[in-house]
Parts: sequence; structure tokens; C-alpha cells
Amino acid sequence: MVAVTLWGSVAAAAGGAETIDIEAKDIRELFGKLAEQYPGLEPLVENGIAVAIDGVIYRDSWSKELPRDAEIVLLPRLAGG
Amino acid sequence: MNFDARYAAQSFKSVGTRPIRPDGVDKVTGRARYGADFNMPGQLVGCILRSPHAHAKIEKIDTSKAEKLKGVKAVITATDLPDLTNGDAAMYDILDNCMARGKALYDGHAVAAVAAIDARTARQALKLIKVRYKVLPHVTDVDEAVKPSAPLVQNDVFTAGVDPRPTKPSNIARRSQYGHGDVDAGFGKADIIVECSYRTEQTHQGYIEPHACVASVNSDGTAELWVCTQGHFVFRQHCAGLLGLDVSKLRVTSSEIGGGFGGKTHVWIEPVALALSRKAGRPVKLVMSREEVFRASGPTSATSIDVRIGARSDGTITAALATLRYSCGPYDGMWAEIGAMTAFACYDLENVRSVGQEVLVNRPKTAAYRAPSAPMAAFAVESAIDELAGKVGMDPVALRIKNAAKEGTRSSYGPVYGPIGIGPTLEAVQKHPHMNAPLGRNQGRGMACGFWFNFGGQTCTDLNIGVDGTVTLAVGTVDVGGSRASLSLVAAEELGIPYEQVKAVIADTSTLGYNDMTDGSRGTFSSSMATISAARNAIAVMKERAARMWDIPVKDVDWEDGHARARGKKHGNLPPLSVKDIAAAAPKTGGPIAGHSELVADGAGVSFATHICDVEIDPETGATKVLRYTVVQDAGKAVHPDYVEGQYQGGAAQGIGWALNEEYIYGEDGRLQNPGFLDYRIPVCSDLPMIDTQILEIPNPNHPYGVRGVGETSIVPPLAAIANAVSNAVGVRMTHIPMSPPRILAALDGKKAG
Amino acid sequence: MSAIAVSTTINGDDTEFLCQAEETLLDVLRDRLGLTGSKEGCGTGDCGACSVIVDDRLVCSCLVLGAEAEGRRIETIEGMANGEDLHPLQSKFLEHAALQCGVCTPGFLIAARDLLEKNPNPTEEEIRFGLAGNLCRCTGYDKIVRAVQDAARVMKGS
Amino acid sequence: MQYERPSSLKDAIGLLAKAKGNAFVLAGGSDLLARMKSGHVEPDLVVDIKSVKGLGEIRKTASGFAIGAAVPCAAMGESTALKKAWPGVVEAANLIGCKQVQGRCTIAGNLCNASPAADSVPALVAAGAKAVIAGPGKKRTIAVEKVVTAPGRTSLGKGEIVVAITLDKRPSRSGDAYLRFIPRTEMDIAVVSAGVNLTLDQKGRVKSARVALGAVAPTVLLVKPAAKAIIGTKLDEAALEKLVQACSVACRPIDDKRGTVDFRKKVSGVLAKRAARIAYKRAGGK
Repeated sequence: MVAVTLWGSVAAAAGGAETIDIEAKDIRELFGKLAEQYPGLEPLVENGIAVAIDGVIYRDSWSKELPRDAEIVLLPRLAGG
Repeated sequence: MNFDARYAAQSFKSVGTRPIRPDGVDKVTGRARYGADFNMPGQLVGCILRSPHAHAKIEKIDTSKAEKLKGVKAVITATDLPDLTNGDAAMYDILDNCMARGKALYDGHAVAAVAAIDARTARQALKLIKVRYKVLPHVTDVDEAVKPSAPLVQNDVFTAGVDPRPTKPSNIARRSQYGHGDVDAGFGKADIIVECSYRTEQTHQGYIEPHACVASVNSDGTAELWVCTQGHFVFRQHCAGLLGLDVSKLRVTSSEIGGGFGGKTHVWIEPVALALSRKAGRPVKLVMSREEVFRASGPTSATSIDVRIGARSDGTITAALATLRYSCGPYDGMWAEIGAMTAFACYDLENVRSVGQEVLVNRPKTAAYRAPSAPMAAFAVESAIDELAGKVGMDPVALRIKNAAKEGTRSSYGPVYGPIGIGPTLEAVQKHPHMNAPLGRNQGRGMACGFWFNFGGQTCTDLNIGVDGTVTLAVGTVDVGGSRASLSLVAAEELGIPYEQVKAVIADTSTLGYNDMTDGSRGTFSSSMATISAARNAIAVMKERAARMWDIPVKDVDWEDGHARARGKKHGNLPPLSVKDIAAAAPKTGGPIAGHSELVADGAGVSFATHICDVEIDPETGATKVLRYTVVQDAGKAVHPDYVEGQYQGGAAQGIGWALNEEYIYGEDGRLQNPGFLDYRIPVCSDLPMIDTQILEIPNPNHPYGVRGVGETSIVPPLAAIANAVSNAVGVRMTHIPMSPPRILAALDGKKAG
Repeated sequence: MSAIAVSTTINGDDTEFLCQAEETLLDVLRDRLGLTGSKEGCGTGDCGACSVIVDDRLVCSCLVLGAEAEGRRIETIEGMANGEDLHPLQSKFLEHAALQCGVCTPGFLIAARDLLEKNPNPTEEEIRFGLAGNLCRCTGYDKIVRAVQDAARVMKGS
Repeated sequence: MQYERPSSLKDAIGLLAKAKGNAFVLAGGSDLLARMKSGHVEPDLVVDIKSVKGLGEIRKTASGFAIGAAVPCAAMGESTALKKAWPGVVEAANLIGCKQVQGRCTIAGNLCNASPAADSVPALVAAGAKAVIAGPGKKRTIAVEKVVTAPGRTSLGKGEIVVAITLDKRPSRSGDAYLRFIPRTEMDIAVVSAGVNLTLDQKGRVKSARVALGAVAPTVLLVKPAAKAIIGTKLDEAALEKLVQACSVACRPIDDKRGTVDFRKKVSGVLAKRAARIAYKRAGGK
């Protein structure tokens, strides 16, 4: 079980949920379960979402493992210049 | 690729030196080929007809006369770009922006296009296209657009992110919120509260090279696109999707790029050029005029931001709150959201909340501009922090140091920070001689901080070793400011060979795997990671080849200092083999030697900067002269310090232009008044002083060399640093960017009037 | 409408071309003669990327008609290096990393050479005002000014 | 479009006089080509006068200087005699655009383009410059302020060309100066501008003066009350304050993308004051 914090537009898409406990070993599993439990998140997961694991931001790494006590934060995927 | 996350201080031979860039001679002799410098046999000239109205229903387009003009080979409208987006709202917006469908949403919106045998014929043909518009009420101002009485830019947009879902459409496309703690309680604990509203006007990236491309679609479904872009792989996907082409059959070559700064991360004319070529059956060259660049590419947001900050009398901030309204043009974006994320990112705050509102207006679609959205938020917050310092009676640098974020701080946008550079940049500024230099009459000094995330992303690199031991490095991130030099240095470092033996090139979409675009300051960060990985793979191959040459087990071969060395004494006195030696033997030891790498470069470290600026104001005219400017920024590790400094200086210069003179000026009729370099005033050489830089190197633990992105952060602090300097010089808080002479003179008069 | 036949000298070479009356010298250089080193940043004389020399005078080639080239001497970036030997300004721009995207660089080099020919010993201010007609959006001008200063030193020495 | 390059003035006038549609004189071309690029004008005929004999020269005449209509502003800056005699006029000519534009643009073209913000015109008006006009009729010479009648409009008849701008000999104890306000340091069009030309008496008092303002009305203004305010003075603070007031009162500016009414009213006086000080110093005043 990891505790996932949702922010900004991601939280809004999940119907205002801010913290979710999910059993997931890696980012892929996390995304799958999120989309299952919060259909509003599906388009975001599909089109781009970033996962901060202990402060380091990952964008496309499904295989990235989620350590048990890690701090997981979901963020929108950003545009850069 | 998994690197050792424990970063150890390293000594470098190549990285950190300042050699001449590999594309340099071509660029000083005029040989480098940019977007408009390429031609194809049988090529036609494309031209786009644009809406003169800010908002209008397109009732009818009659292209018959244009089609009949001799020399015209194709005329297209939105019907030639059918909607293939399959419910993808973001792609639909891109399509609609490339060619208006039903409604023209801003002055400059494309409504039709022609391809003809020459420019003169194409221009004549445009005049023969008759468009019947029904002009609709428009709104171009961000504050006007959020009023309930404002004309609706899109009839079917309901503010997202609000619960319950609104029942009426609105120009506020989306609301997003960030923060933690209890802001109300925090303000309750404050001894001093500052509160102010700020505005910034819309600016353009102002790259010198207008958008340009040559498109060629064949009847067999294959196509080629030559284009100036920050991301040819992304352009390929967007263009293929919009035109219904197979992704892998569209070969996109990125030309040299004459500046992008985010503005060349979006497709504008490219799908139009491809559609023209498809219809005409010939290659089509399409080049924007400067006027088109201003009217119809993507500037940054105009903003309106309210900030409230509370602190105890010792300077500790107890609460911070911001509401940020960012114009998006006619389509939903995430510009206010990024503003909301970055606004308070420099500080360690117990109670913080920022709310972003994406505001639709009848202006061109907002595009990314260097650390998009962060400079405006920083302007508002850093101005308020300076006000707070004044009220608390503290030195502004000391107040910032007291509240600065550090390793372990929960950022205002969510995650907890690793090792970061905000504290060190502030301390460097505090010690910098610039801070203590004397000031004269009518002069003022300001400083401010800035933050940017930096990205990583998908990256693919090939490293090929030639038979003579020289190396070609093929990367897929477009070189916007010298990254080929930096990446050649990294390859040289890793292989242990001289820089001169490496040549980096940008590969096209058919010869290298997918790469995300050069945005988010990722070019050197991501591609250096992939280059290191590719070099290590090549070294593994070279060790095998050396083993074969020596006829010893590969486990007995070490790689050291650019040479294969036989380990231990049992192999006698085998002399080390250089890359050259191994390459020369390659035909006999197994063929070509190469290293490849495909990875997602994650872990781009966040970046911080602090800038100092001195200005002098002419109290009779309101003119501002920038006397001195200093940039202090964390680079993680500066691979090629010249180009790191260049990024710092360039970002500061763009910020100076934004702060003082640059702005989109719209008339009552909703038309852009200043679509040219004469009246859209970017800084000229005589406007600026030398820009001093100080590179700090706080290694990014997620990169093997400690590299962080450096390209964008440098544009974040200038608006605020200059606003603070001007405010100090004139004795009035300046809250409206740009601080053009009429605004400064009006502020001075307001002060006199009391 | 018939095209206009023009005889001119470009980088020392006798050159003939046909152009339409409204075509600019920049159009002719780029589209008819393949000399794409001069860039079009604005087409209205506001950026300097198309700077060339016409009869010893620095001009924006976008503000000159192609037909006006008749009988004149035109110098472009393509003629700045002497074979493989770069002009000192070209070398110094490279050494000082005075270019990032490089699209303004040909115009800067032409303008800087003209500046140093007229004023071999310019102050920083004279360099800045002398090059004010050339926009650069990447560098903040710092390294460009330094490169011109260094080139001036080298050129005086030789 | 038809392009012609006559070698005689007669041919040039003939071409323009019989032209049908939009005919333009190409002197420097820095305005014309920019306007063609933006699609604001579409000439049917362009008459390039640079090959017309004599129009490319700065001549020193018995009465002063004649600056040919095809003389690029950069060449004015290279004329030591002209610079010494009329520093304000030369400064104004060498402020237009940038070095590249100065290599092309001409003061005659700047005048005939008839922009209220034209840089060299206030300096020319202050200097009392005259335009020599040739055409199908008689050659005539008029004060430059009589050439422009409204934005984009001149008093020139069909077939008429300004062939030269003349400046008188510099009287002793006199000087001129020109200042403009732009938000940048170069490359802009004047938001406000002021030209001052004055002559001192033997005691160092202003004997005669002309003050002209640009970009504050549909055409360049010759502000007589402003001149009057300083005549008879040594530019003491009170006189300068009167000058400032007279300028502000005379202004009839508009709000546009380049500046506001308020700004132009205030800054016109500031520039006139500063230009007057420079001109005074150049005239030998202390």
C-alpha cells in the first residue's frame, strides 16, 4: 500500500480526492488502478501525468518501482519552453 | 538506465571546458540551413489567408476565383483538413488553430491557404478568396474576459475543476488549486499582511527566424517535412495524426532553428503545408512573415494576479495566497496552473494556497515561452515579498533567506525537495559585490528569485565509431543553443577521447528513435544522459573487441582513460588499445562499433536563480536604463560553461525586454496594433549592459554528471528584479508590466499628486 | 510582365540575374542566387538579419529592390571568409560563443565588419550603438560585444 | 509593378506625370519597401531617382547647403562641413532606424513619407530648411513645413519630386539641436520629438529661435510661442519653464500604440527644454 497525494487539476479530475491509498508496486500498476477507481483520471493518465516519488519527477517510466514508504505525488504534465 | 544515485564528486577532463561548437563554422559563414533555406524540386509557394476579425462566424468561403488564377495549384480551407481527432480535445484545438473551422477566434486566425508557382501569384490568389464573416463581439483583455457580461469565446466551455460543474458556459476554462496547510489560520498568526494585484501584458518569444517549412506528400502516402522546430518527432506525430498519415512514413527533418524559446514546440503552418502539398501533388514551401508570427503563432499569457502574504514581525512568513488569471487565447491551456505551481516554489511555507484560472480570450493561442507562466507569477510574488521586507523592516535578501525552501521542504506544488539551490543562490547574492555597490540619484536596485521545474523525458541516441576512431553522435533533441557542443563533450568525456574526435548531429525522425522535444530545459540534461549510456554501451563493445584482438577473456579487459587495458600481469605487457586501435581492427573483429541508448530521462532536478539589477530612471520622461545586471543560477554541472552563461544572459535579456517595453497592444477592434519588430520592442544591443553571471554547481543526484537543465530559469526572476529596482528608484510600487515610460511617468505623477 | 535583367557584382564575382520588379535584393540573393546566408527576420528593416554591403554601405537587403543592384558591388556573408580562412570576426564569434541559434549571426558579422572598418577602435558604447540595428534574441548581446572587442584588438595588431 | 531608373530629372518627372495608378518615388526606399512588404501599398510604378544626376550629392552653395533627394542619411553624417554647420539636423538624420536604414533612407524621403513622427522633420523645420521641388511646371522652393499637409499627404502635385533640401549658411552665434524620445535607445519611431534652432546676440541672449515638435499633432508643429518664450533670454529657468508650457499647450497628440496624450504633452516640453540647452551651448551661450 502506498499513499498517493493528488494536486491541482489532477485532484479535481479525481473528484476532489486528495489522498488515496493504493496497492501498487510500480507506476504502471498505480495508473491502472487509479483509472479504475477514478474514471475522471483516465484521460489524464492517458495523455500525461507526472509522478513525483520522493521529490523526483517521473513522466513515462511505467516500470519505476514505488517504495513502500515513499512519498508519491501525482502532478499534471507540464509544458516547457 | 539506472545510474548510481549516490552522486560522487567527479573530476572531468572534457566536461567543463569551452571548445568551439561543431556547427559553428557553418553558422558564421552563412552555410547553416534554417527553415527557409531549403528547397525541393518543383516546389510551390504557400500563403495563408488570415482573419481580420477578432471573433467572427465564417459563413461562407468562396475560393473559385482563386482556383482559376493561372499558376495556382491548390487552395484549401478547413474542409481539406477533416477532423480525424477522434474525440481528442487537445488535438482538435490544434487542428482548429491551424485552420479555423466555423469561427475565426482571433485576428490572424488562418481561414484558407493557397499554393502557387510563385509568391506573387500566391499573394494575388489570397485576394481572390472571398470570405463572408459575421462579426461577433470579442474580448481580448484577461480581466474583462472573466466578467459575467463578457462575450463568450467558446460557447461550450464550462469551467472545469469546480464542484459542482457549472451550468453556464464561461471564459474561465479551468480552475486548479495548489497548496497545503491552513491559509486562514496562517493569516491569523501574521503581524503584517501585504496584499496587492499585479498585471503583466502578453509578450512574444521573439525568435528572429519566422516559422518555415517545406512539405512534400506523395501519392503513395509517404511524406517529407523540413521544418524549424524544437521537436521534429512531436511535429511528426501531430502532423501525421491531423492528416491521417502513417507516423513512420512521414519523415521530418529539423532544420537549424533560429530561436524557439517554446514557440516552436507547437505546430502552426506545418499541417497546412502538408495539406497543400497533398492537394497540389507538389512540394510546398510555407514561410510566415514577421507579421504572421506576431498575429498567428503563440505568444505567452497576459496575466492578472492577486497576492496576499502574511508574516510575523521577525519576518517568518505564516501564510501565502495567490489567485492567478492567465489568458490562454481561444483554447483551454494549463498556463495558470503552471503559474499556480511555481508562484511560491522558492519558499518554505507552512500555509500556502494558489489558485489558477485559465481565461479564454480572442487572442492567438498561448504557447510555451521559456519557463512558461513562471515569470509572471514570480513578478507578483517577488514584488509582494519586497513589500513585505519593507514593512517588516528587513533586508529583502535576508527575508528571503529566512524563508527559503531547502532540502526536505514540502514545495508549494506538492513534492518534497531534494538538494536544491535557492539558498545558495541567495547567499551568493548576499555576498556579491553588486549588492553593495553605491547607487546614484534616480537609481534603484532590486533583486528577485525564480524557480523552474526542468523536464527529462523520452530520449534516444546513437553513437557510431568510425574506422579511424572518430565518433558521430546522433541525437534527437533539437539543438537550440549549443547542445551539440555540450553533448560532444559528454561523449568525449565518457569515451576518454579528445572533443575534436566527436561530432554531434541532429538525426531526422526516420533515422533515430523517438525523442521528446527540446523543451523544459531538457536538451542537454536528457541527451547527455542518453549519450553517456550510449557511450558505455559502445565501451562494452570495444572491450569485447579488444579481448578478441588480444585473444584474452573479456572479463580481463578494463576500460580506462580512453583505452582498453588488459587486467593484471598474467597477460604480460600488452600495450593498451586506444579507440583508434580498436576501430581500425573493427572490420575483422565483428564489424561496425556503435552504442545505442533509449531511455526516459527522469529526475531532472529543479532549478533556482537569483538576479540583481540596478536601474536609473529619467524622472522627466520615465525612461529606464539598466545599469548593471547579475545572474546567479544553479546549473548542477555546467557542461560547456560558455553556453550556460549564454542561457543565463539570454534569459535575463528577454526578461528585461518583457519588464520594460514588450507588449501586445490590441485596439478596440480586437486587432493587434504592433505586429512587427518596430513597435514590438525587443531589446537592442545599446539597451543593455554586460550581463554578469555566476554559475553555481549543486549536483543533481539523478544525473551521472550532476547536470540540471539551465535554459529556462533565467527568465523567471527578471520581471520581479527589475520591478523591484524601478520601484526602489521611483519610490512607487510598480504593479503593471511592462513598466513602459508612460506607465513610470504616470506613477511618478501620481506620487507627486500624493 | 517581363522580368528585369540585372548585371551586378556579388562578393567580387560578376553576376547576372532576372527578377521581378517588386522582388527585393534579399529575395534575389536567397531565392534566385542560392545565397541563403542573409536571413529574413522581418522584411521591413527592423532586425538586421539580412544585412549586406551595397557599394560600401551597410544596408538591409530587404529594403533594396533586386533591380537596384544593377551596376553595384554587393557583399554578403558568403564572401566574408577568404577560402578556408575565417575573418577574425568570424573566429572571434566562435571563440567567444557569441552565437546560440546563429540566425542573426551573418547580419551581425556584416554589420560588425562595417563598424570596425569605419572605426577600428570602438568603445563598448560605440559597438552597442553600431550594432543596434541587429536583433539577437538568444545571447543578451554580452558575448557578441566581447567578440567584437576582441576582434578589434586582433585586427589592429595585424 | 513597373520599375524605372531614369538618369535625368526630366525623364523622372515625365514618368511620374504620365503614370496611371499608384506611382512612387524611390529615393532611399526604407519606407516604401517596408510598406510594400506589409501590403499597405501596392505600387504600379516605382521611379528610382538614385541615378538622376546630382541627386546623390551634398552641395555647398553660396547660400548654404543643398542635400540631394537621393543622399542617404549616413552620408550626411560623413559630411564634416554639414555636421559642423547643422549638427541638430545631422543628428536627426542619423537617428532614423539604425545604421542599415541610415545607409538607405533620405531626409527628402523622410519628409515626403509625411509621417507625423518623422525623425528628421522637426529638426529641418526648426532649421528653416526648404524643399526644392521640380515637376512638370516651374521649379519651386517652399519651406519644409509646407510640404506635409496631413499624415501621409503632401502638397506635391502629380509628377512633382522634392529634388533637394536646402539649409542656409550657419549664422554666427547660432546652433541647433534635436532630441526625440523613444522607449529603446535605437530602432524606434519617435514618440515625441523636438528640434530647436537659435541665434544669440552679442550678449548671449537669444535673438531668434525656432522650436518644432514632432509626433504631437497630425503634422510637425512649428511652435512660435515656444520660441517667443526664450527670445531675449539666456535660457534662465523661468524662460525654460515658459517654453515647456508653450510646448505642452501647442501639442494636439493622440493615444496610440507608441504613447499616450499625457505622456506626449509632458515629454514634448522636456525635450524642447533639453534641446534648447544644447542648441544654446552650441551657439556659444554660457
